[in-house]
Amino acid sequence: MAIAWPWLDRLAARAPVAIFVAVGRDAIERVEDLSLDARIAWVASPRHADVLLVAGRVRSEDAPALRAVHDQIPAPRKTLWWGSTPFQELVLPMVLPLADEASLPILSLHTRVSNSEPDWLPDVPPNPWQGLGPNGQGGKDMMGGVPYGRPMAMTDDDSRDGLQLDQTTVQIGPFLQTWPAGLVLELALQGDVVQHARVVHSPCGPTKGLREGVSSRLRSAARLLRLLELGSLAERCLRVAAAHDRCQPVELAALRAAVRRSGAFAALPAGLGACRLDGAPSDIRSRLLAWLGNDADPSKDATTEPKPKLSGLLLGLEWNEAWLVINSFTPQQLHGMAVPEKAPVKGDDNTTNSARSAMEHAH
Amino acid sequence: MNAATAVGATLLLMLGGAWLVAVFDRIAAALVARRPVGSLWLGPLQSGASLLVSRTNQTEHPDALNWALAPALYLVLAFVGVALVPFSTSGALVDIPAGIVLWGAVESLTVVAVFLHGWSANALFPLLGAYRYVAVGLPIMLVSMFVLIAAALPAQSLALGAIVQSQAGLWNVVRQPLGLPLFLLLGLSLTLRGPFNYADSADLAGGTDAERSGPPRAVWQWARLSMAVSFSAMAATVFLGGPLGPAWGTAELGPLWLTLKTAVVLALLVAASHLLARMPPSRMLTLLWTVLLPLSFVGLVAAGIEAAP
Amino acid sequence: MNDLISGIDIAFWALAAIAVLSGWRVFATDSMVRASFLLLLSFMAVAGIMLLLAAPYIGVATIFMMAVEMMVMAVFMVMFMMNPAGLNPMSMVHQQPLAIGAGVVAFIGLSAAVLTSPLPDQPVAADHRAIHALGIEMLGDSMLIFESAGVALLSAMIGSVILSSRSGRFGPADPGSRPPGLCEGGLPAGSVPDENKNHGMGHGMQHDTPNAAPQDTHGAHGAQGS
Amino acid sequence: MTLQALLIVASALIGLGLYGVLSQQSFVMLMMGFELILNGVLLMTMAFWSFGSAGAPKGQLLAILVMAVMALEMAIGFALVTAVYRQRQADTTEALDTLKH
Repeated sequence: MAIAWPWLDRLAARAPVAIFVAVGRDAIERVEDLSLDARIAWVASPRHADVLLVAGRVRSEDAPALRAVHDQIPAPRKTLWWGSTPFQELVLPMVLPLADEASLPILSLHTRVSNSEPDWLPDVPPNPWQGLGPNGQGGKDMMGGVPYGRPMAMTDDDSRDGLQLDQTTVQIGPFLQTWPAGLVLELALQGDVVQHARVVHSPCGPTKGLREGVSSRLRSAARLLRLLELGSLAERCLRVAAAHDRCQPVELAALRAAVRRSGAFAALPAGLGACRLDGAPSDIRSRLLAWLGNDADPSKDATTEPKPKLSGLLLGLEWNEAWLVINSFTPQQLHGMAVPEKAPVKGDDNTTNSARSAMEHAH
Repeated sequence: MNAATAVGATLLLMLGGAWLVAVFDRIAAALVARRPVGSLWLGPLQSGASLLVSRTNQTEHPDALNWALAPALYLVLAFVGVALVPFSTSGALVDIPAGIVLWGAVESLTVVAVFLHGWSANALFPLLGAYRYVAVGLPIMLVSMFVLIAAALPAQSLALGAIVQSQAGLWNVVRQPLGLPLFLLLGLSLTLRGPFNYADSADLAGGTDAERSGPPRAVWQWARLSMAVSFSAMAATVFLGGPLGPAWGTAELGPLWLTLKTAVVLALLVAASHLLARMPPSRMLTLLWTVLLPLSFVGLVAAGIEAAP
Repeated sequence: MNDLISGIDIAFWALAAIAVLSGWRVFATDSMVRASFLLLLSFMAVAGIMLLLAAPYIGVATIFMMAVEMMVMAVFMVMFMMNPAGLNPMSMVHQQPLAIGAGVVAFIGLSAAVLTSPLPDQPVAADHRAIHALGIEMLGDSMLIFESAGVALLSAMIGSVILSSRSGRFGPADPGSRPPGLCEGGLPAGSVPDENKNHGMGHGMQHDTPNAAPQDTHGAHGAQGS
Repeated sequence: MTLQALLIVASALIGLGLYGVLSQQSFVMLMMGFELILNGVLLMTMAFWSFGSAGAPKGQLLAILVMAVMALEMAIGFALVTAVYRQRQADTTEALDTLKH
């Protein structure tokens, strides 16, 4: 359903183009610079987008997720491949090298009157359920099956106060707005508390030799600020970073003061995401402060100290805290922390929870 | 004033007010981000139009009734709130003797509406947003109840008209300095904004709104903006003397004063939502139960002592 | 005047129908969230009737309180029910004939009493200041009653925190409050949850692991004696 | 809208609630039954207040006490459910049969 009045269409055509970005390898900074364009709105959910932008090379293991994301964009949808290789079966895909500016092609894609792109996947539920089971809703007995396409949540141990409530296991990633590109996590959630975490795919690693400069640290700070619902301040961070990239002088003290005034440091619980990083203890506050700092690039050589495991840092955190912790590391730091872990012993399809919990308790 | 014109005026006010909130939002975002404002006056209309012309979508097996009705319920609650506000010293659209309690009911039903919006989608992110919102939305509502009871004390009445009259000498914002700041926190929560945006937030890809597109999303966003108008009008009534103006004005100017005061509260609300960081939910709950709720008690006791004959 | 009366009558019967029908659907729907909000609908219809009865404060306060209560109720339902959304339809009732009989007898008995007994007829005056009178009463003659209700609520709050929290005076409450074993190191007396990490047992239900016994729709509820 | 009609509607709510209390296995659903009974009681109270007492304020006070009872029932009820669940992961009345044996 949509409303079709000519004057409404004309008005709508002048709104910023909503893009959902599937970020691949080495593309996040290009995307962040693109998002500063007033004619373009980078949205968090594919449901809110008009155009899918595939930025940077996408690994083959992320292709199914990319297809699913594409099909979630409401019609009429368009796709722009920006520094990425289109799927083979596509007819006349719009391709652009990552070095080119993407804003004008996106605007032209959006205004071009043509039919919507067809689905890339058959429109079937991820878990077939229709007509299955005794009640035709995919359920099995009382607690089993995938009723209405969602796996039934099962009770499991709780790490906080011992109340054994339902847990649901979900995979998060690889294409989300404020999320390391390519990272796929499997989380067992009880309410919104992470009870178990496992890295399924590690993030698309940064290119070798890329040093953490002022610009990339400011961009990391911007991601964290966006998660603190400080979208406008995050945009300011990105603008400063972009100015620094253009070799303009930037004043970090004012930015730091603005972040401090917003209460961002007070909002972050002390000791959240605490671990030893590059030979020194750090937590989320100290990392944010360091990102906004004026000091020269530490540019340490990779220390021999083993990096902390991301999945270990997430246990027992609430969703928001977990997401903050994930974004409190730069892509360079995250690279060695999030290595894929083996799936726990696979039992029957709904016994994985208990098997996993037994394993976690073992170590 | 007959009923039809009153309803029409309310509708216009809600459309205009929602537009004004969106304009404020753009100004605040541009100021904080240190960039030019861009398309200021037409921008909200363009964004709204682009929502209206896009296609609706369907999630897999949603709770169809609530999926369809939740945005409308939120919008209706915003309208009820505005209908309770006395526009002039002569009365409101809905003038009942327990007006401030009915506003409390609007607050609590808003929590229900947001929960149903997230729950009915049958998807992970909206559901998480819905639960988180309930956990934070209920205690902040308790805080606002104590604040409102304190404001009703000097009036010795639960009717909003009487509360306005009781501020003829001194506005409640001066008499009860804790009231308006605490009430503004409730406004942030009711409208899912900034430091209290636990429902439709960035870490949930849009939260309860993540699976919406098309005209229903336009209604949901309009309802959020309308609720901001409704809340601000209520805050202006309870703490800033509503339609009361300076001594040289006449009673006919009442709606004008109310509108101006509402705009001031709106600006405060928008500024707070762009300037303040949001805490993780557990930290916010600790703050609510151990600091803000006792603070509202203190405010209530102080108001009681002040109002004692 | 006649029109006005019939308007109120129509509103009353409509609200009464909503109250009773949604009250019945509470026990007929599978989804716990739907059940709580149907009960909320029933309360709101009754609150509407109270508004018609010229009791604005009680009516509006009912809406206010019940919206909060039912919201909390919905969250608890989802927490504790084994099948909160009614995803796999199942019967969660017992002693059905007795319950239906009791319900019908209660309704008929009360209705008969209503229809046969002489009812008072002293309607409240149209200009009665109900809220003012209530306030004077609560903080005047009946202050002791009102304050007792407050104290009772306070003690209920404290009691419920003690009952539901894990940390007891001497450490976590859950292991300490298990009954002692029947023999040295043996299984505790009474029924306990399955200890072999098969936490599908939660909610007193077994899910089908390869080695679990076939589903017994009745006996599985209690999680007894495994 | 007569007193008789109001009382009969309230009786229907009480009957439905009683059915729920006796028939539901789940604790939480059982509490829903109690709430529905109290709903009927609340309606009866206000009906008598409105038609039978010429607006005596004690009628309204009784209604407020009924609401307080509802809140008490919810608080204690949920606390008990949580305590039982902590012990046995059970949420049905049948699970509490220790005294039977």
